[in-house]
Amino acid sequence: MNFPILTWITFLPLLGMLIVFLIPNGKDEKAQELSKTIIRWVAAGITFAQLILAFVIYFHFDTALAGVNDEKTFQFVEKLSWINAYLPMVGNIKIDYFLGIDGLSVPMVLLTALVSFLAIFPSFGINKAVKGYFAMYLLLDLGMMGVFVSLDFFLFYIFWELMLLPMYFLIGIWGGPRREYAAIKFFIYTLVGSVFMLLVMIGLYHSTGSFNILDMMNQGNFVEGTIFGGTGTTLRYAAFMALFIGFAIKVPVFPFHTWLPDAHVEAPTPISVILAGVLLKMGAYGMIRIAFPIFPDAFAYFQSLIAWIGMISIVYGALCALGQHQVGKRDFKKLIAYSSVSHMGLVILGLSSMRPEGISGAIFQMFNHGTITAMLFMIVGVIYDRAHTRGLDDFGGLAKKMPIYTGVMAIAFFAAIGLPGMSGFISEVLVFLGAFKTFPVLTIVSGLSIILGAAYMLWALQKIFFGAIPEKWKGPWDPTGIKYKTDDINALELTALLPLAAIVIFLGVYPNPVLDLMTGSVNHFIEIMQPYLH
Amino acid sequence: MEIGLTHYIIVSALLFALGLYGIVSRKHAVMVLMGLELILNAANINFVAFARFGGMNIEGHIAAIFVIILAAAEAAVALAILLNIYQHFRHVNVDEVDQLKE
Amino acid sequence: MDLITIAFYFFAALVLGFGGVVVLSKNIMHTAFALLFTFFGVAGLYVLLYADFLAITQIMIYIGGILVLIIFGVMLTTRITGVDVKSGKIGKFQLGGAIVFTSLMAITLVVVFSQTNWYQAEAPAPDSTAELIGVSLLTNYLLAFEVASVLLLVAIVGAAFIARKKHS
Amino acid sequence: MTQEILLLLSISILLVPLVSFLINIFFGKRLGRMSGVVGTSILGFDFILAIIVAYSKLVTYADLHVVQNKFEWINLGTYKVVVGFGIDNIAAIMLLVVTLISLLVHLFSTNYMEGDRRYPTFYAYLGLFTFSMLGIVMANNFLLMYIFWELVGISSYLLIGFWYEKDSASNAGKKAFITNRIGDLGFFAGIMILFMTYGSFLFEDVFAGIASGKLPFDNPTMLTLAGIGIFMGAMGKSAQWPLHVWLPDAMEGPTPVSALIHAATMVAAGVYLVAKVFVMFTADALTFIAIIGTITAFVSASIALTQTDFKKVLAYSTVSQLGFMIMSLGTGGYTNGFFHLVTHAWFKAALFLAAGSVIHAMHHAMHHLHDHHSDPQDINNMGGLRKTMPWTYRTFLFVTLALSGVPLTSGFLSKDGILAGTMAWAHLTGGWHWIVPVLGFLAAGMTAFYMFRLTIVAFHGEHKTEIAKHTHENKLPIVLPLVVLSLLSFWFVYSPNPIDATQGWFHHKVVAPQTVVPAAYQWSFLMPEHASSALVEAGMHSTTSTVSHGSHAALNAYQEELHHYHYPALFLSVLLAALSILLAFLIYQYKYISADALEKRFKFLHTFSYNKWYFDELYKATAIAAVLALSRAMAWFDSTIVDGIVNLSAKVTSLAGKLTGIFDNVVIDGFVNLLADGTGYAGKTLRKLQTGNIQAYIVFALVGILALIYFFI
Repeated sequence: MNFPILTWITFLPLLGMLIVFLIPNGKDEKAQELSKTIIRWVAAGITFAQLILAFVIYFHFDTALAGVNDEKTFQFVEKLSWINAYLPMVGNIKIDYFLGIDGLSVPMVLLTALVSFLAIFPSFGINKAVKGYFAMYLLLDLGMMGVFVSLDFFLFYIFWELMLLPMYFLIGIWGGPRREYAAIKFFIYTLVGSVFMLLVMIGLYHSTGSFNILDMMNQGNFVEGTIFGGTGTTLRYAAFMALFIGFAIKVPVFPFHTWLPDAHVEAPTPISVILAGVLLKMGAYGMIRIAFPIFPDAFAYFQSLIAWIGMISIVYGALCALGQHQVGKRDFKKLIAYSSVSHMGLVILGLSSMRPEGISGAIFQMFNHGTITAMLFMIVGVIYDRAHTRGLDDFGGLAKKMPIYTGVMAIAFFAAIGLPGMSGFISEVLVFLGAFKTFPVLTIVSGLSIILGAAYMLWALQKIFFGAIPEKWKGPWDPTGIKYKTDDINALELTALLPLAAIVIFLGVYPNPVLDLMTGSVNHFIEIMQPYLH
Repeated sequence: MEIGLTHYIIVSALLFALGLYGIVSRKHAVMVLMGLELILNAANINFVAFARFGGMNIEGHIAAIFVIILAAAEAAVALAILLNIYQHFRHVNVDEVDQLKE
Repeated sequence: MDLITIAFYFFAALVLGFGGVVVLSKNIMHTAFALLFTFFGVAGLYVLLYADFLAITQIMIYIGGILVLIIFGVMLTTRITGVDVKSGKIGKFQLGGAIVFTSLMAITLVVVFSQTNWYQAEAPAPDSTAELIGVSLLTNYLLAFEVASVLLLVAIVGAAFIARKKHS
Repeated sequence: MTQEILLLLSISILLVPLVSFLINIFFGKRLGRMSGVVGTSILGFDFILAIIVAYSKLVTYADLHVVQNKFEWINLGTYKVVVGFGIDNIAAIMLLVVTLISLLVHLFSTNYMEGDRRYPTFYAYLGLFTFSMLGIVMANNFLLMYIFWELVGISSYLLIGFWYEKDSASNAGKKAFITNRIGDLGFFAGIMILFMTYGSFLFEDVFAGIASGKLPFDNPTMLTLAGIGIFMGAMGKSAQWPLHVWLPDAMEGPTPVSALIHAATMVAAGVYLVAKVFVMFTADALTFIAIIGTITAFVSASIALTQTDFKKVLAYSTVSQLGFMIMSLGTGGYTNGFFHLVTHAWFKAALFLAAGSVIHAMHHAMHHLHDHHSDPQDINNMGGLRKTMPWTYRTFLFVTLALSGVPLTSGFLSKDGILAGTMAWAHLTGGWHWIVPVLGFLAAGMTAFYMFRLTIVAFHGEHKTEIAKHTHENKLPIVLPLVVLSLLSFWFVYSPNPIDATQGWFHHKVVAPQTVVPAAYQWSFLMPEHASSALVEAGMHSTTSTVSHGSHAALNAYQEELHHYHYPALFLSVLLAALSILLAFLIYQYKYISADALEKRFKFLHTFSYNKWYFDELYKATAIAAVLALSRAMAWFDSTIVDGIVNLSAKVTSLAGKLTGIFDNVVIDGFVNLLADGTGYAGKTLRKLQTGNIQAYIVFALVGILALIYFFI
């Protein structure tokens, strides 16, 4: 296919930004409202077009081609020389505009397009600096998509950093009361990770003479005597650890996770959705795309440490989530943020197992966590918009007032606790099965999260939906009936939630559409890693 | 001496220098514009000369045509701007139009 | 000295001579007419360079279009009724700078051009370039051609828009 | 009927209740009262299908161990997950049990749930539950079993918490789900061990793997652990001690739900699971199972003695009876354990539906009297219901007899078999194992006592309150299920001989499969004698295709012993039951012995039993408190220490920033200012060049170009 679809899907948001900027603000109030509406629908249109492109990619994707380290079997490849210059002192700098996808990235591309589109709907409620918001939103979208399609480390790094900036503003301007703190925390944390990554990237360039990730995976390309040459050297271990930490911050895993609860709590609903739905996946994606295959010897050395980190994240995140019921402000979003730590720990555990079911399960878990947590945050957003509070204690008995909402919520909650028939179950089982073969004891301990997860989720469900309804919510949400005509969830919110619910259930019953995408790549990936494992 | 490439391009160089002088030294905007036309013509001579002596390829001519098109467009727009300036300042002396300063 | 040589020197003199008048003359109307002859000279040079189509174009567009436009401009922006049809003077300092640097530029260019060993290739004179240009414009350069037409359209509309009388 | 059609029909049986769920959840509001009729008729259809399938399996394909299909669900290239559905004899029987009880409960609820705000939702949940339960029954692999296991858990959660406005109801739902999850963790761990070793979830593959002598981690203890892990799942679902605490609380759900889920079907799923994978338990695992079952049977029977809530008594009775079944399986009594499951399902469902009938009548009476404070479930508010509710009383009395193990009832047949089995087992293994039959008999005796206590206090004597006086017999949809279920509790349904079940069809169809565990790790008496030298072959034999059935099966030592203990157990249990019933009558009917005096005399025992052995309090004080404290500590640790370090490092950085700032201001800035001043001066000078005059700019550009040209030439 000659159509540069990856460029399109990545840079469509740029076009959207341009259009958004060109839309005049409007002079009187009516025109301003109109302008805001147009901006919102332009953003929706652009992200929808992106989603369509993602579907085109999905249907043209050949699952027989493995990719991973073989450029020939990557698909939709676009490779152009971008920077090719001789610099005194440094030498020849060669950076390619190199895009391509394989089974490891295709689920993430789909997820990004999906979540970016659906998170537009909760964004409709944003009323402050609408133009800026959607411009930033689209820029964020661009960065995320770019990370998942670029195969040149330098390009990857640029997209990685590119996505940081809009995120900072989105939290810092449109966030909650402590938004500045949260935004800066997020920014600095991620920046620290990026610095690690940058250092290793430069070192890798010196050792291999290329920024091409695929070239870096070929251990034969490492020149003897350069810093990362040879196998099993301390420097390689250090480099691996630096990369791992850089990515782990993004995942996030214990003990690098504390930015997450703050960022989630302060971020506006759609940004929480994106943050949990897509951003967290980048860390884990970076590990399988970059850290593990480039330093397979170091991975083998640290394998059990990584599994430990995964296990600790799982249990620790679940315990902290349960603890949210008892300490602090009992913030609903914080609870979900900690549950994210737990669920992403599962991804790390799966990756560390280095077995087909474990890694497939981990990637599938990334996808599922994206859809499920996106649902959860949208759901929180729905009541936050109405009640302007997220405290678990402030609610009760909503099931009677909002039956449809409760139904959707129940799907999301049950999916989050890994109920069979929901997609989360499949990935959880696959991860556990894979990890059990490599680390039986750790896996059993991680299994505690099954119980803890049920405990904190059902507790929250009970607090909010069951029991008696508090006096102050007895009446309708909006007595004037302008903003909320009914007490139950409205059509717009349902539009964003129902596709996710459908996906969650469909993939829970029939996971193959997503699993098939990655099977070939995962098996090939393990083939590459196998010679280095003990 | 056979008339060769060098002759033509020296003519063009001198024409260019004249145009440049026109642009720099004249006060009246229309005359600045004329200087510009001279420079464009100098460039065109170069194009055509190189086309003639570089193997008679047509690309030089094409370039020259586009330059002419550009010149036409430029002249139209420039004169329109001139009229505007004139309406504003009641004269068209470039050295007095120094709004760019601040 | 064959005919071609004579023709070349004639046209070169025409171009440079009237070019000099264009930039040196104080009277703006003289300048305009000198420009006319300069363009004629350039057209002649084109003919000598086997660029028959371009020569025609030069005469048609430059002389028929642009020059007329310029003269219009002169008419509209200069108080013809008044005496001042001349271009004003500029500062001595600037004039000096202009003379020094442009002559420096001229010398530099001439020296560089004459000393450079240009790539040259002999080729037979074509019958007519019009056909070749036409084919090229509608095949290889179609996009540029279309863009140019759009540019012209925009220029026309833009010029009309800018130059319109403002009712304030 | 070919096997394909049989399987097709079975899968339709599975999916039909799901259709009911979907119809009621999406169109419930529009259907309104009709949703009950729709649900009931769909289940009726389902029951007919189940009859066809069960008949076909038990008669046409009697020689085939299992009729099953397999399909690839997940394919990861090097690695496949194959699942499928299969119908063996016990599955066929379970299909009948589940669909019939579900049908009767659907019918019962049309009257019982009448007027509830969420009537259609109730039917939707019932459909979902039936679907999941049938899934458990039909799964021929661990994975699907686990999946439906969880789905059953969630539908149970939804139904227990159906009246979510009550905090106690939603608490009970949560407790049930989480307690079940604890068991499920063990179940899942067991599955992981087996899958890792044998690479398949299918029962037949796993069993064949074990039979071939391959052990997890090459360690027989791991096989035992895998067995115990899977049994933990059963402990959760079947409410075995120490995970039994959720079941009595689950009575917060509507009574038909208690009958369907928490008496007859779902709680039996654990027993069913143990029966399904019976062949892979090692001797140690079986002993563990037997002991858990025994403790459960005894402990909960002792609790049931003193409860005053009608449904609570029945709930503890259920737990106790489930303990009996588990105990039976643990002692090798495969057939009797499963037999008791089936018979118990009928009469316990009947008991609960009768309880529902009583509560319904009490509710109506309270409504009539405008009394909203009394507890309609407290047996001390009842009394004399025999007169006002004759049909309920008759059926209740009959199934109480069945539960107490009085001859001519099905309960007698199955309970007697279990007790004989425990005695045979204790005899063969010896030593302290005799405690199992002893506690078993004690529990059986207590069962008869508390059941008659319940019957007498609630139905006999005078009306204790006004409410009881105003009760009336219910309508047909409530009475009919009671009658049907009572009829199923007669002995002739199972065996022509009222004192020996082994002559009936049931014992011919449900024959213990031969164990696949290597001989070294299994009781020798459970090994088939004729094949003890060719274990592998025997193992393969039993799992792959046919099982010899009927009286021609090779009798192993255990079965012989069972014969010996048949009559002793029979007499002993009848004697115990008779004595207990007599005692109950003496105390509660004729009041020869004062209940209050007894209570005072054994104050400690009474309080202990009344407070359910303080298990809830114990858990609350230990495990739950520990987890909560840990989570609190973790949350504190996270927000204070981990985040504190982060913020501290931020502070240190900003302090360092301030210090360098000072350095900056004094030293570096001094230098910079110098530079800046210089630049500023230069700028001021150069600024003059910025005339704004285009021509001047052009001259500058010209100079620049010339400079460049000269520089490069």
